[in-house]
Amino acid sequence: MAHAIAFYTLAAFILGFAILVVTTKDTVHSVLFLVLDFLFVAALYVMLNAPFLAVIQVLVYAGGIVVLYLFVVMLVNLKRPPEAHSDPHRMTKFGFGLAGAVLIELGAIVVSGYMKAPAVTSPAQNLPVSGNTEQVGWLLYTNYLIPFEIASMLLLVAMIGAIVLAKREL
Amino acid sequence: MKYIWLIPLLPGLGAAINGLLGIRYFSRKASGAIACTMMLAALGLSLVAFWQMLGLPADARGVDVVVAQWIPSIPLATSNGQVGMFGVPWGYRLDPLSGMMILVVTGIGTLIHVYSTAYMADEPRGGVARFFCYLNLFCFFMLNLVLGDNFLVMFVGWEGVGLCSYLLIGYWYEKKSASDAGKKAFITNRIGDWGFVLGVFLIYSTFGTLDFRAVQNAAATMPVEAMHFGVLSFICLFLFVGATGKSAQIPLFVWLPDAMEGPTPVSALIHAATMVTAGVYMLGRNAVLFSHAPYVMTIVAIVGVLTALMAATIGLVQYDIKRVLAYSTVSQLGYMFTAMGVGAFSAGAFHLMTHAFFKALLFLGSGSVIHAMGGEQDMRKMGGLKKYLPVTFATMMVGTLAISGIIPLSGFFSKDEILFQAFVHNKVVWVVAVITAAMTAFYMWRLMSMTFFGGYNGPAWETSSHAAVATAAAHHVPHPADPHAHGQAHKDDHEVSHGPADTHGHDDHGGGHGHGPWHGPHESPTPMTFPLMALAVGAIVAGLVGVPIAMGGSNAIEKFLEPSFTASESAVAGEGAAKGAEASAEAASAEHEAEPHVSVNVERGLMLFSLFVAICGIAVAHKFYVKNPEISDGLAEQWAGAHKVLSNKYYVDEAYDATVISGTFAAGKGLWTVDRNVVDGVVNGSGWITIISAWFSGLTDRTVVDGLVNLVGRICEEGSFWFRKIQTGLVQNYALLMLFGVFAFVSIYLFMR
Amino acid sequence: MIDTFIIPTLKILIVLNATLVGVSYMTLLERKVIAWAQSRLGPMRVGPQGVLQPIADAVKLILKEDITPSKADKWVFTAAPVISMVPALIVYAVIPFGPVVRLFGRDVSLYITDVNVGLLYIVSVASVGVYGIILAGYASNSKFPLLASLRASAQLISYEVAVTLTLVSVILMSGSLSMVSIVNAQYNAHVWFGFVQPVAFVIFVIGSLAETNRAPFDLPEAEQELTGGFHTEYSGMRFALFFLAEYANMIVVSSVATTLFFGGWLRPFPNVAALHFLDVIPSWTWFLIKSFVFLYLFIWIRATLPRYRYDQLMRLGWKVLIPVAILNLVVTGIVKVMLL
Amino acid sequence: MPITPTHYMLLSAALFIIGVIGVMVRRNIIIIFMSIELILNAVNINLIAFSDQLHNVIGQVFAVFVIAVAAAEAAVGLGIILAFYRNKESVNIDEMNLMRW
Repeated sequence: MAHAIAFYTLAAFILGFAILVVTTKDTVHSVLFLVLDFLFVAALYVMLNAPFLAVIQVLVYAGGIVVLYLFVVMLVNLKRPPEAHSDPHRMTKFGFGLAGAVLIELGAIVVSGYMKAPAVTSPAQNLPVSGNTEQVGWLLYTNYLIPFEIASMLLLVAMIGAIVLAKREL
Repeated sequence: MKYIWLIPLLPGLGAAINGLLGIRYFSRKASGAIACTMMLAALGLSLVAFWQMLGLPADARGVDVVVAQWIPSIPLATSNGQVGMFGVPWGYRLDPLSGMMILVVTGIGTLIHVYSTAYMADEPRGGVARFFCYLNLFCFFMLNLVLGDNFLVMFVGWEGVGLCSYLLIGYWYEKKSASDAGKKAFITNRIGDWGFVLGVFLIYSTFGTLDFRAVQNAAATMPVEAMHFGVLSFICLFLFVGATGKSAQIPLFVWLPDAMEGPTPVSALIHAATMVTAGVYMLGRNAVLFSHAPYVMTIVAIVGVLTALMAATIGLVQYDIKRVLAYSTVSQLGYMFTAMGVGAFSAGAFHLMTHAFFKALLFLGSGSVIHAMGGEQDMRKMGGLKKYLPVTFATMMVGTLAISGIIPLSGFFSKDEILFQAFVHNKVVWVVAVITAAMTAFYMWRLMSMTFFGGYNGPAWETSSHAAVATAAAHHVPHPADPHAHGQAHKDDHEVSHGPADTHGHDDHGGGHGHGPWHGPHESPTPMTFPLMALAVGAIVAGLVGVPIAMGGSNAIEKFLEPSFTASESAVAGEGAAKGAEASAEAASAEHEAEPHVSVNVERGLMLFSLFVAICGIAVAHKFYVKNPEISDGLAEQWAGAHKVLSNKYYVDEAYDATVISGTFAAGKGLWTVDRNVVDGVVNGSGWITIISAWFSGLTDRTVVDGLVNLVGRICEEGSFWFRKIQTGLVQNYALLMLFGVFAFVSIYLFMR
Repeated sequence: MIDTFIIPTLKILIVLNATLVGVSYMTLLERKVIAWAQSRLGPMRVGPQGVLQPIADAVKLILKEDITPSKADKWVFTAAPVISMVPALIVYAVIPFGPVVRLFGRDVSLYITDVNVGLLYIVSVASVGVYGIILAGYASNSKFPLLASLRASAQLISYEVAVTLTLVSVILMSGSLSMVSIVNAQYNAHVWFGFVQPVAFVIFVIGSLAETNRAPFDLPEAEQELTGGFHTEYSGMRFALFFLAEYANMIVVSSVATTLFFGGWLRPFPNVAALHFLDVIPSWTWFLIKSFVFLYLFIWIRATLPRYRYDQLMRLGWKVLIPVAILNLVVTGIVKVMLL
Repeated sequence: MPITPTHYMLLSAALFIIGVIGVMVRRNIIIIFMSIELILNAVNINLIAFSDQLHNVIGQVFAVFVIAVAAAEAAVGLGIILAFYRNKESVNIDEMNLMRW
């Protein structure tokens, strides 16, 4: 029961802040709403027994990426409102409609899946370590070592690319 | 004897050295020394070879030495169907005839080289080297010519000597008359060579080989074309055309007098002693062929004797000392051809040898005289030179007597032999020959008397430095004696030179001081007089090898030269055909069969008669030109027409200009017109056709091909005009398409499950 | 019910009040110490030796007018102090002041909670604390606060990396992320990590100085250049919040340092039986004493060192601390794998 | 009533669609990027929900990868935004049409 209450509360906050992020006019406000949204998502992770992911969510997203957004928003001091010019060719309504259609489809799928029997809870795979963080780390450094290295390489490349792009004169 | 190939090679080596290095680096003496050394070595080698050959039995005196395979065997069809292998070895052949020839060439060549060292002493350094290079080169080719054992090697020498004569005649190439004379000689020779080459082709297509021996043996087996004019006759005719070209017979003799533009040693060596006799040598070399073609023999005899007569008549009235000798050369060559024509091959060769001696002697003497006179060639400017240059006088006297046929000098025997043979065969020819002999004696004595006897009436000389101008002035003063002759003098001068004053410039006969003032007639230096004396000795004794039986001598030269004029018995025996054997025998010893018909007395009588005729000529000339010269002038006025015709050489040159040369020009013009109208017309027509067809193909290109291409392009353009509406350039529209893709897949999943 | 609801609530109340009181008296301590360092007396008027000075300050700050600039972004301008205060306070949830003790006949843990990612929790919450400064500078809609906030955020992010790396080396030593288990690990290791990780300790101290915008890294509030830094436009209670947040952060940092490097609530040489008489002093007292040492160290440093230039700050952070921290991490890992 | 993965899936779908609509509608590139972050978070929610449902940590591992990719994307994208802003004094995506026909 408490679980349900917590879920619905968090879901409401998440969706609400997401809608605010999308709809707010002021960029800084939407950035703030994004941070809040991430925080609630982190709370959801905690509820899903993934404290490590929750902390990483806060640490990386809220503490790193969004700060980056905030930087950019501050560096980009616009003379005129950012969305002044609107191209006549954009198909906004079609986009809305299509998004709604996809939502309905996904809902149909999910609900039909919900009509079926709930997914079986398979027993936990036996990892030599216990505890969420240890398990994630174990998998990262054993089975998924190569993807991990690739991800690190991707981050390195992204860092260099960001420097090259943002620096005025190299 | 295996090393006879060295004999031609040595002069060639000298020529190479002088030509490649000498012109740039050598001094006059060095180049002259090299050339003379080479010639001397060649002379020694040929003497050795000749001696060794004498050691052989008479019928084995034919040695073939193949240096290398020149043209490898090429299958080449012949007239009688079967295919012969056309292979030509670079081979040399030493037999009595070529032996004699190499002796003549090397001997006289050596002497003339020595002579030239002094004669050309005042040429510019490079010029001297060039001169000796040409001279050595000439000897190289001449020896190739006489030693070659097949027609092709002989032809190489043939052309080479032509080239060298061209180069040497045009030695003073700054001088237009010299270069023109060179060109004239060259072109005239080409006409003859054309005949010679045709003859060679015909020989190959007839016999399938070019080797002398093989051709002779093959020809010996063929019937004598006494009744009809067969292939052998054609061969001989073509060869004879070549001979006329090279040996200056009618109708191709015109180049020889002009060839006197060259330096006097050249005239002596090439245009008197050796090259011009190549034709005679060639006839003798192909004696078997000719003896099978009686008609051509007759033609040869007639042409020869006519040439002799005509040249002699022209020689009567010439005033240029070298031209007189040139015409005498032509007439002597005519004698030789007469001998060949009447079948007296050995006599012709004999006369060739003797003539080589005394004519070279005469030319060198004349050169000495010209040298002494400081370039003067007009005999009327000379006279009384006997006391100035005794050696030249003595030697030239020997030569004159020899050529006039005074016993016991060499000319007597050879010429008398020819006359005898002519008498035996053809009385008309004999008569003309005798007249010619008289004329020969006359004009030779006239030359001698005008040059050496009488009083000196040349230009005055002083020791002052501006004498040249004075001499020039004196030269143009009209001669008091004969105003009429003066005009001809002028004409002659025009043809050759304008006397010492301006001959100094180009034709440098100034002797040891050509560039300084002229100090009057004087004896030539030793290098010039020594060859004179040597040749004089030769001219005296050369006849003794041919003392006829009628005079108790044994006609050694005939027996010696016999094998060269007959097919080898071995080949004939191998042939085995009786008719062939009989024919070859007849051909081989035509005069031997003829001999019994005339008795020894007749022969002796003929000898006396010819001797008498010669003496008559000499006497008349002496009377005219020494005792009282005005008689000659009187005669000249009396027979002005004839005199004019003679001194203009029968207008042969003018006739050639009018006919041959202008004809050639006209033909060229006609051909040019044809070329411009017809050939260019065809070319232009094809060009127009191409243009028109190209226009049409261009039309199809524009309409059809470009049409298709444009159609494709248009389709793409229209299609893109509609499709690019999707490309709004708005990122979000593309994202929208992505979302549409998601929608599509999800719906597919929905409906597929 | 009691264990799950009342006792935690009591803990939270105690910790919050203690923190606020400690923070207010930190100000007095700082002023006194600096005054002594400069041979002054410091505040002497309010109460004996001016011990009541913090209360007077609090009353003054509360009673002052709370000004909001007209061009400011109202909501953000109001939210910024809160955003900067909250993380400083919620960090105390995982700070162990002492082990589990028997109190009133029941076992009471002297810490609010013990999550197994406690250290990461602290780091992430501290990283969220950046927003307060940034938003304050942005919302004030004024030049100096904007510059100061940009500086501050850059500075914090830069030094956060170095500090986190040092923490990772400590985690390697302890093998756990839980604060309590870290302390126990120090107990089991018979030595405080501050002595086996001196490099990490020094880097952590420097980095925490920078993260709390303390001298010599107090560029975000460099009075001489920025007239007060990101809270130039603030006054009254909001300024008080910023003020408290800074000192609260100081206390947090010292507490973390104590826990990680100085054995938390452990008495000196906890494994030496000869020193059992020290146990008469309760564990939380040891903790407070160690933290006080750190706080005094901070004040001391502020009174001693001049301020860094901005480029020097960045060079130190990126070109010295981070490489050294990484090197330290690598060496630690190698040593742990090879020797232990 | 129990909270099944279906609820989480519905939540993530809704979050996803919200992000999609943000990407579709907004013209401010920064907000578009933030919407993309929302979409990624929806994905993460799914991953972690199933990892909890199946007691399997692999989902969290992939969530970690997703976060890493998100960080990289944010870095590069914001660099692009800065470069674009430096050239055109704007962050309006409708003015990013130099490559259109």
